[in-house]
Amino acid sequence: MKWAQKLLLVDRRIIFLLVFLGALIPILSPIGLIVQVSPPVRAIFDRVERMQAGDAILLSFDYGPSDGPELDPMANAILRHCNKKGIKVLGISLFPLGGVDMAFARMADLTRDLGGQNGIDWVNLGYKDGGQAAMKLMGEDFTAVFPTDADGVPIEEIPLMQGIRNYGDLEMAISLATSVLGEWWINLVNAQFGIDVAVGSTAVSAPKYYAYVEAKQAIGVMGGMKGASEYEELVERAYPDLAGLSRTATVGMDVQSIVHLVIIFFIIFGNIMYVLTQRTRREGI
Amino acid sequence: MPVQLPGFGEWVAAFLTLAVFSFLYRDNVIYRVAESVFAGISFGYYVGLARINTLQPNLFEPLFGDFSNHWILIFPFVLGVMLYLRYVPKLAWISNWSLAIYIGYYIGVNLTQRLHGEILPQAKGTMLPLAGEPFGQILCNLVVIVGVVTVLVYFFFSSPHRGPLKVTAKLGIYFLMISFGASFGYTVMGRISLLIGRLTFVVNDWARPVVQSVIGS
Amino acid sequence: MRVRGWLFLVLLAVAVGAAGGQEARMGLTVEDTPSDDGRSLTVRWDGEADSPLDVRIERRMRDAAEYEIAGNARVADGEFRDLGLESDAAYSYRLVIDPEGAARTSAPSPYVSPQENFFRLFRVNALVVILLMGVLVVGYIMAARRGADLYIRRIAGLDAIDEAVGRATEMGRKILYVPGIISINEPQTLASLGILGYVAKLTAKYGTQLEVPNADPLTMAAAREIVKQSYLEAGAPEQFHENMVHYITQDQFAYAGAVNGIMVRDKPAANFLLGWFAAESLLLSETGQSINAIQIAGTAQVTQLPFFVAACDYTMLGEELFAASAYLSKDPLILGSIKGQDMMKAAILVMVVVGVIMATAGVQGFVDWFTAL
Amino acid sequence: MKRQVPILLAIAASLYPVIAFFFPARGINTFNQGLDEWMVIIASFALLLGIISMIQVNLAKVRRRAKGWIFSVLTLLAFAVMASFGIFGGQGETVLADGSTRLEPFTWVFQFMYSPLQSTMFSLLAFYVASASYRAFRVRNIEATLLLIGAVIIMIGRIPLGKLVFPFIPEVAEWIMKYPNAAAQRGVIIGAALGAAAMSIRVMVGIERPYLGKS
Repeated sequence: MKWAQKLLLVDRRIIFLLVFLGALIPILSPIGLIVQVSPPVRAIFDRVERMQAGDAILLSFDYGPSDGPELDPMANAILRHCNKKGIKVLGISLFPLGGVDMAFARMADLTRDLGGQNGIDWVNLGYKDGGQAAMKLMGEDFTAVFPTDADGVPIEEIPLMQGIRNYGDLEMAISLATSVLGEWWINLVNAQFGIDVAVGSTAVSAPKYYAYVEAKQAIGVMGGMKGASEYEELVERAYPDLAGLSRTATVGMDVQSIVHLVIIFFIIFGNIMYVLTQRTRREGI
Repeated sequence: MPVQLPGFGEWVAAFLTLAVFSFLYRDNVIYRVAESVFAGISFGYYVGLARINTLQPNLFEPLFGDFSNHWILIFPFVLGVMLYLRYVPKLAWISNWSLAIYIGYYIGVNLTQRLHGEILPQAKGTMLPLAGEPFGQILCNLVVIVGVVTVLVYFFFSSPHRGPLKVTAKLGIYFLMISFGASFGYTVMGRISLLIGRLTFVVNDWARPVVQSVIGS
Repeated sequence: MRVRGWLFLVLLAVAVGAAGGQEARMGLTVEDTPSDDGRSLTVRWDGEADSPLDVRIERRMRDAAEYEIAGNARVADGEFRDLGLESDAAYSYRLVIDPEGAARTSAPSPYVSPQENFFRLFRVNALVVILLMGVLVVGYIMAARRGADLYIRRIAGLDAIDEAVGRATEMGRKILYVPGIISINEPQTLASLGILGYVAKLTAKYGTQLEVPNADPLTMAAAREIVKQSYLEAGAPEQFHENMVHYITQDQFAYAGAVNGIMVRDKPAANFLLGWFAAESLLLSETGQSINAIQIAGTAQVTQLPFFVAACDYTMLGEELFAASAYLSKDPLILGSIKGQDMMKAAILVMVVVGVIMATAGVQGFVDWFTAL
Repeated sequence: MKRQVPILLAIAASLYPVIAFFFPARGINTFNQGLDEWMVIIASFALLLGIISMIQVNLAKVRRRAKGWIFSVLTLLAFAVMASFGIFGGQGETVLADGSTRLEPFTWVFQFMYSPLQSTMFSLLAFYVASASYRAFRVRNIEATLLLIGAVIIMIGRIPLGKLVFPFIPEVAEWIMKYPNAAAQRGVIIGAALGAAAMSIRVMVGIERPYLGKS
């Protein structure tokens, strides 16, 4: 079966083309499929839901623009959720490549959509080098790491920061993380300071975080755009008045469904061709 | 509604996006332009980032603004500058001093972080009971215990994989393969999300307005 | 005046006590937090487990005029740790239950000063593990120094290195070696540099071209030194140029873009992708696949392993990277440390098995010891 | 002096955080906190250490008129422009006299050049993931078959369509993630942590000296 062998060596560019079309078509005209919520995402939602107005959390923007499509929707969903509950959000970033800009953009969205105020409902403390050193230091004193917020306003003059000195004054820390930073929040900050940690990770890292969640080192994990769409779903179920706002992650799930099908088709196709060629080879011998 | 053409920024962004995508077809000059510009801008960004976010507020402002209270910051300043002496062949050995402190510190932090923050809790997470719970849960616990133990046995280098060790290590490899497959499948999704992000930009922020203004709707 | 003031206070206390009944103190106690640096106190109260109410904890330093907010908790928590205090000062606390609603305030606690402690008792588990690991690793290093014969099994994929270099030599094409994308304080980078030394010796021996693009300046400096040394030892110093080992940029994607460019333009016969990788793992290995290069990969980044496994011919999984480097280095001291690490792994396996038995027998104490915080 | 001092410094610097980890005494802790603050600053300098290498490498190419040297000119130019925006300008938006806002040049380049380049390079992975899975997931042997099964179940389980076709599949996918996957990941995490810890100890006792330019 020569033809099977030939088909097996399909030019990668044909696969590229089909993936491209599979992604493009749902963007041009969305389908609208339903989302199923998984336990590790619900755990994070429930933890936030249990907090009270006036509590504060730390939201670390540990990602750059390239991971935006996966992690931006999580930031939006969490910020809206906190805003609805009156929870204060301290935004920081420990990821050099654009983390601070991601934080600015998401908080600007919050102000535009729900009227959250800088310095009262949220604050963006900005980016800092040093990774673990900065994380350890925040366990003692935020002002030592961030003498000012990202706009240069001294911490003492920010209303939100009154009464917040270190991790002990926060309810939890959520890291929206690419790379190794999310792990450090778990194995350094949670391990040494005991604050609850949850991670919104890119899909590629999520399988690893399951090991941490199962060992109870983290409350939960949101994996990629799917995780984000689940959180969007939960927030909207609990607060129907948010329904008008954009749900980027949920829209993205359409595209993923189609492209997944394209890839699964190729895997099945490849295996059929492979089995056919193997059989001819065996018969040939 | 009057159609607004995309701004200059959107044109630049769309051009660069398509330039990188063109690599999928094959290498070409436009891709090389994008590649070279990318290398330059990325480093320039680091420079600005370090200056604006760390060096300015954590070093220069306290040190030069309020010297008497922050004179101690001279030390990290000097240590930081010393790193660059490695480019002066005669003085390169001095740069090793600050490098030694820098690397040493992170090595020390890593040691406690790995042993205390990873090995202890992960080992604990595997100590699951095999009795006193519903049968289904016990089976799940058993899967976790067997998985962790066999994978660790696979990573045992002190004796050759023979006999029972070989069987155990083989089982470890099977666990790894299921996990790798699962991770791969999980990741496909994430990678598509990235593509969605780019295509949404090209379609909605650039192509759609351009097409609409050409058609004149 | 003084006496009358006292009388008044006593009367007031009696009155408040009578009015508030048992609620007045709410079981409020304040103690020094054990095992700390003397800057925190632990506040406890009767935590009714099913109480939905909030509690605001307020503190007053001795001689201070007013109470300030120390923090918020839930009544059900029963405990609050107040951090960041001054260790010489004395503090008194009071509780405000349901601060947004009825706002019942407790009687203040006596004054307590935080004490500085010598050792963090709750980290004794980490101390045991670090000491055990240290003893094992240093012990085996010393054994190696005395000349003990330490066996390490051969890692699959090592034979492939010689094969890959051989193929490149036959084809007259170059070898591309990527030592990961981060600096030399990462163990995986060091492991990769060890293997680079071996590869460079082979290329020097056969006169094959070698290119090592770098994303980190310190890694580049170390890599250059190692390649130079290898060429010297192989007796071919004239073949070494500084440009074999060069720098591109720190940014992972800009770096991946440039290395992909090198791959499609120069078509190396073999790619080595060893060290710490993030998302560029598949960008590099798929491009390498498309030019039909032999690819040997290895990383301990578990998230990137699936891609290397899918797109490369040989992959060193996790710890195998470290072991392979030690194996090739033939440095007895490093081999010794790998051996010590292996023994630690055996110790952990034993602990896990004992832990499972204990957990099954219902002895939770042993298991809990591992993360006493 | 050239060898001993750095070795001693590295040993001291690596022991200090470990000591502070166990002993809470204020003297130790305060200095440790100081050390953390220093490291934030030194890390910033280290981040930029590559600049000189990058300029050297590209200048050398231009000087030699090596193949493709014009692209090196482009790289240097892009670097110079972006770096000067970063050194002399600010970040975010500035408010103009008439109340409207304008992006700082640094942020403009970030938003319209750097960010699309980075994201697009990253998004190439969507294509590569497809072609790699087409090639790798074959029923060649038990290992490859397990890889295939894991991948396909998770891929179907993670999309909304999957539940419509096989109602139980999201639960199966979640089970795989929670048990066999977490177990294998844990094995690798423990192994890698041991590797890193052993390496730390080698540096602490001074057999491994990455700071001396060789491993």
